Amino acid sequence: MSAETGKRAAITIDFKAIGPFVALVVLFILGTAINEAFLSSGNLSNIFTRSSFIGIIAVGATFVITAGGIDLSVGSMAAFIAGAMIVVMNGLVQTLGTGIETVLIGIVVSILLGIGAGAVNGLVSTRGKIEAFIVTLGTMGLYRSLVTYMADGGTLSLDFAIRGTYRPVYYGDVFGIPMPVLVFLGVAIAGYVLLNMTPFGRKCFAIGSNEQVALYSAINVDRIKTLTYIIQGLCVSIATIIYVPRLGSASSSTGVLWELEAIAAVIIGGTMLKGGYGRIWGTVVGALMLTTIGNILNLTDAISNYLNGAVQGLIIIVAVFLQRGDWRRKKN
Amino acid sequence: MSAETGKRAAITIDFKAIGPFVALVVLFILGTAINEAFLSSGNLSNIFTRSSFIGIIAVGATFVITAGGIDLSVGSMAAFIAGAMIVVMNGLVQTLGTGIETVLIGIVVSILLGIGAGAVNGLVSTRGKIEAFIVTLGTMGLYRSLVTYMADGGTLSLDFAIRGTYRPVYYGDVFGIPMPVLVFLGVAIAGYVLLNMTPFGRKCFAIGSNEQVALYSAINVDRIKTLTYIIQGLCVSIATIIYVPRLGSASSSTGVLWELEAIAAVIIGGTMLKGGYGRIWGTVVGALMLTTIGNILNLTDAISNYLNGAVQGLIIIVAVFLQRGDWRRKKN
Amino acid sequence: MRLSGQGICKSFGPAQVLHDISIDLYSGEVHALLGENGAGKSTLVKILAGYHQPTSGQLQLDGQPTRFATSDAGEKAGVILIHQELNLAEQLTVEENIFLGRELTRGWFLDKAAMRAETRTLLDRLQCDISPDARIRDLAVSDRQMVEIAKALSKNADILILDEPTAVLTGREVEILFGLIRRLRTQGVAILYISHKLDEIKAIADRVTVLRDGRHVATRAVADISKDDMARLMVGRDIAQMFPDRVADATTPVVLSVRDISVPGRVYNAGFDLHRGEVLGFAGIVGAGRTALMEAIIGLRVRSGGTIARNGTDISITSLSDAKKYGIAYLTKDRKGRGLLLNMDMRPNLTLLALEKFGSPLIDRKAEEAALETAIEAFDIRAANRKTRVGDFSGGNQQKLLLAKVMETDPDIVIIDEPTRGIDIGTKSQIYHFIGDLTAQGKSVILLSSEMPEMLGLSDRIAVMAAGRITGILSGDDRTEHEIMRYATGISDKNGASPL
Amino acid sequence: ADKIKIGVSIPAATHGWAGGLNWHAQEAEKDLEKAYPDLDFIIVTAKNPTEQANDLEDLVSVQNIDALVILPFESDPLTIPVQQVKEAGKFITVVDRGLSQPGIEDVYVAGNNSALGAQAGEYLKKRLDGKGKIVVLRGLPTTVDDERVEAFNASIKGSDIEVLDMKYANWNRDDGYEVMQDFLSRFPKIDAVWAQDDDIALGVIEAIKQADRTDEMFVIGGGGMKDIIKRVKDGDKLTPIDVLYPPAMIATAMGITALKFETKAAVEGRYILGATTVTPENADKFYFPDSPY
Ligand SMILES: Nc1ncnc2c1ncn2[C@@H]1O[C@H](COP(=O)(O)OP(=O)(O)OP(=O)(O)O)[C@@H](O)[C@H]1O
Ligand SMILES: Nc1ncnc2c1ncn2[C@@H]1O[C@H](COP(=O)(O)OP(=O)(O)OP(=O)(O)O)[C@@H](O)[C@H]1O
Ligand SMILES: [Mg+2]
Ligand SMILES: [Mg+2]
Repeated sequence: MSAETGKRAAITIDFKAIGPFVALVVLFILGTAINEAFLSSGNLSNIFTRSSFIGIIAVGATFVITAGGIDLSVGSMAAFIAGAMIVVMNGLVQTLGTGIETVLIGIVVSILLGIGAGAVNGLVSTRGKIEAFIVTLGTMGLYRSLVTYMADGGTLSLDFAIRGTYRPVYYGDVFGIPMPVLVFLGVAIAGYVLLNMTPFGRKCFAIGSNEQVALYSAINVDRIKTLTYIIQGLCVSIATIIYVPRLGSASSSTGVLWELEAIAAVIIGGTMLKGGYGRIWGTVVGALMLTTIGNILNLTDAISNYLNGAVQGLIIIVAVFLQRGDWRRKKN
Repeated sequence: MSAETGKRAAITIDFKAIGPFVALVVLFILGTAINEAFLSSGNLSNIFTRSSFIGIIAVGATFVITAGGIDLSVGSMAAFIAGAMIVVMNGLVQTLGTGIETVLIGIVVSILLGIGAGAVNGLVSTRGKIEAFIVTLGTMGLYRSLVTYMADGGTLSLDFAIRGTYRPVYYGDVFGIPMPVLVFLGVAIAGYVLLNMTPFGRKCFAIGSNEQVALYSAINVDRIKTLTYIIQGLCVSIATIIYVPRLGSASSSTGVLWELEAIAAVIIGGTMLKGGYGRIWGTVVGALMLTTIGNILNLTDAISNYLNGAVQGLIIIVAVFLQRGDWRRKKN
Repeated sequence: MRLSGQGICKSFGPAQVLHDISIDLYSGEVHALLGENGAGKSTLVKILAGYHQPTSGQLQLDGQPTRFATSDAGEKAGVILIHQELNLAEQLTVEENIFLGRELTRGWFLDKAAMRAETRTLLDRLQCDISPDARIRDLAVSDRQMVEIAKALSKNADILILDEPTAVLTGREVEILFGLIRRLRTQGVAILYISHKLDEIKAIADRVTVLRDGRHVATRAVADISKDDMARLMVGRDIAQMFPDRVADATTPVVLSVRDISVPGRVYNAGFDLHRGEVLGFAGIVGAGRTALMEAIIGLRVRSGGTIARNGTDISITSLSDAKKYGIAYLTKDRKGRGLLLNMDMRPNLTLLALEKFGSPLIDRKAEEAALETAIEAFDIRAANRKTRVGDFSGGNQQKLLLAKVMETDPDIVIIDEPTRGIDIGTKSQIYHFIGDLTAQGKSVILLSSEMPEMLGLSDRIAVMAAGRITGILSGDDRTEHEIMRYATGISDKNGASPL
Repeated sequence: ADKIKIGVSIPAATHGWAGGLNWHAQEAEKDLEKAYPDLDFIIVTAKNPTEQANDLEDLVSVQNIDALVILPFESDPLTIPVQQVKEAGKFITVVDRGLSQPGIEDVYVAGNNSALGAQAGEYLKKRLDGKGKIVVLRGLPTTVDDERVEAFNASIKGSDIEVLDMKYANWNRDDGYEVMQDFLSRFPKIDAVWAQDDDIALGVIEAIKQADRTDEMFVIGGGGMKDIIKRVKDGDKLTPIDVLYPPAMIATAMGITALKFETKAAVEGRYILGATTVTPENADKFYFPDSPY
């Protein structure tokens, strides 16, 4: 069996790398076939903009998963950070006014909270030697409770006075490219560089692939792992920064199940759930695929709404199957 | 550091084995301290009965996870099976009447569906060589859609005529032990025997520990893995059989997040998420712990309901930390 | 003739590693297979046992053409292979591994008592006292190898193939194994034996086949061929001198001074001095605590008490990166579990320990490639392809890559644990000379080895450990096998009371 | 003396309306406990019907309540569990969603989901003169959503109002926004949106604004969230009306239940809260700026 793999390594690897792109193209063709409006620039811009949230979070998740961890708390963390940002900015409107400073302080708060929340996940799991699954399941409940508590069970709304100032962060564009897409691109490129071109990224691969070897290679395993959770937290905070100006609110229903979507994007993109191998571009495509599937389902009424979930599930399975390229073997 | 493990193997392993029990006892003491009624036989019976659902499902999950897999679809699968059972039994009431036969046929349908759904998960992931995470994420959407579809977006309700016949399966007891608890105990014992005392169980361990070695030991890896998913399906169907008479209905919100609870019970119990090591008794205790935490939160209204999730999360982390026994090291 | 391969060829992708090889195994004969690292020995035996399919050529069993579609088919036909690479499930116990896939049952249930008893018997036959309930991951490598052998024994082989079984075994264990092989030979089992140790081949084999670069070079009766001839056939040239000429100079300054270090349960109050340009050997029976001591020194293991001084000043080392900072590097003896990332190719493995050298903030790929080029050259690493996973390398080439990895940090003090495990004789000599060159450059080497010749041939002084204590440090003419054994077994102890 | 314990079981604050419900329940607890010192309200929240059934058991077995106020997650699955509380001899007040079997509850404070759908439909018909193209955003696939949509469909039946498509937006703002974005890409002409819920409506409004099509259509939500009421009050053309479905009904129910123990009067029967249409004229009455909903 390994012989087989060895033998066709050259071809298979190439195909594996472009696999997700192929699957995405197939989805785009499907979308166009279902409704011409799919290819309208407005719709495409929607798809890319929407993918940004999950995409940015998933870039962070790629680090965590590559280094052999998992983070279930990202959705709650996003809700919590969004809530805290709103509270802080609403407070500042009174004193600082509705200028750019208020927004900037909000952003700084968001980043600090993201880093802090990530550090909590990382430190508790590494120092406490508790499975990341359990720790982040716990903090998932924790962060969500905190936002519910802050919002008194309801919704925290950004002061309308400040919305105008903050609005361009989501609704603005540069040369016609929406801001969120630009940020997503920036995060993806930064993530790519960090994961593939720096010692840090190399160490993530090493830890995910064999912790003992990493330890014997003078890698501070706990530190690197904690850093991956901090990067995850930072990514969540960036995603939140572009999320808040969109609807200007946060509640206990914000970000529900984002963790599942983020992890799914990562895995669809070809990163291994067991760690040791990660691929940022795959993750980006994975996030785009998930959004596109949702979009396509909204563009047709051929399918009973009740069956959306089924179609979504089947498309994900088939897309991943196609991109793995294993079906090509059968031919020989 | 590894020497530490080697050296103190005897003590550590013992502590690890009793760890979950210790954590459970601590929880019980906490419960009693908060409210004396905690120890009332009614309350204890409630806790045990409730743990049965998740517990039975988690026993199945122990097999899947031990063999290195994961099943995210169990919650939806439960909803789907419950829905199908209800539809079948309601139909039969017309022809067969409200006798025991109708219930029996419902149960048979449930078991067949459970086995079938498990087989789908297992076969698609092994034959299709697709990560179990993706496959079961897909079928999670699929099964949930199916129940929504069957219920036409609403709720499927068991015919009140048949409820009386079916009722004892949940509400009945033998020598004062509620039926669900008996069934749970039966499933746990069967699971324990299967996992620890048969060649099949040993193969699960081997596959989770090192698939290559298992393959070289003439183990049919795909078959064993598929079987673990089938066992998982069977467990879901058993849990559903005792669930249906309780609430007598199924809708698209039935069983939401049960997968997370089941996996959490398994991991809390000491089974390794990466596979290769599983412990049925740990899983049973894990399920009991999760239920007990929920129950304790209902014992007092000192804590804002909004913070339930936070308290729950913290207790889970602390309980797992305590039971791991790593804190004992610090002493030396 | 029991089993034979006729005209076997094998390619992995574009790389052909076996060219038209034929080999015959007879009942009651021990046939040795010899060749450099990467010559294709392991690949050939994997084909004979059904783990790989030949690209062309065929197998014959008792003269009948046959095909083993899987290793299972091979085993059913009585062909049992003990892998060079340990092939055990780490989280399972000894007993579970031995009976994996063919558990004894009573009815539907496992017959644990029977399996445990059987395991005990098997281990006893190997005079191995590990517990059937021990988990593999808690065992030392040599014990794991004994489990591997026990597992093969339990399968009642007609044709037994052993791929470098002695690379990780101690002298005593080798003796036990040889006794066993001789007994099996008289029982009519056909045995194929791979080793880089020519003494062993002389001692145990009847015939020897030599491979070079995937080609059959010769098959001879062992009685008719000298060790030198074997080495020559294998390497294709004369091996000039095994060990480098070195002049010990005991007056150089002390670069590392260790005092009073203990590791709870494994090492007690160990201390020694290491001089500049010196090779300090550490001898002892496996499990004596040499590895534990070194791991404690370099910060990989919690130690209690003691001091470490570098060039006369006390230093504190709490992690491997501290050790690295002080110019100390360590080469582990567990190359698969702790040395190399098996699922990756050579480049990331080579540079992992010295990553900061290859650029910051970004890794300089060109520099990495250049380093790889140099390392391949310097350590004679032979891989079919740059992109081959390290896990698919031949064992010896893995070892060379590991050595190259450690040397990337350019250390002043190198602690080398079993450096030539699985290395062919030609390369061994290269490594010895390499160590010689290091000391000539003023670097110091601590050599942990279970191979007596290399211990004696390389070390200036030899520290001997027994049961966690350094029982003596031998220098000059005291460095004899006999003396080492006296200290290693605890008969002599210069450093105080008997440890026992 | 021991206090009289009244258990209150409601869905957890997982979306806007339920958040309002929680807030009102807690406010009512404070007020009523102050007004009647011998009463102790115990509020428990559940994330799904199973959990709610568990809560009921706990209220009986460990809290030993005297009365239960419940807003069932769903009618069918909670019928038997509530019946058991009843059999344990407790006073039962059911809020909003009726149980599947009659005669279990002592008091029924009914919301009226059908009315919510019907009123929205009636308004649409009138406003659009009986013809036009609309889109509908539904909640989650549950009975509540079903009842609303069925009544809505019934009320526009026979008119020339064409429902272009209906999609689930899960009573969630983000989903409302995304689904509406896709409706907007798909349909060049939309006259009105029935969002059914104010959370969804807020997402829909942002999507319409982004597409710059605010003059083309209007949006009808439901529930009575303060943000929407404010817009109605301010005469926003996008949100001409809102249909009330006040989460404060839990407070009403708690109050009625308290009376059972505080007065000698017989407290029982059905209290039906209609779905009021909020217009710019009457919006003031329904605007609570301090409520989180
Ligand atoms: N699965 C594989 N894929 C690609 N190349 C392989 C694979 N297995 C072995 N090779 C290559 O085949 C060659 C022969 O390897 P083999 O393991 O047979 O050598 P060997 O003679 O056993 O060496 P050693 O003495 O070091 O164990 C090596 O170059 C190795 O890299
Ligand atoms: N029982 C054990 N439990 C855990 N780890 C072990 C055990 N035995 C060995 N090891 C690990 O394997 C490595 C080498 O073990 P080994 O027993 O060979 O070392 P040692 O006791 O120092 O003996 P030696 O003198 O042969 O080096 C060590 O790093 C140690 O951590
Ligand atoms: Mg080899
Ligand atoms: Mg109270």
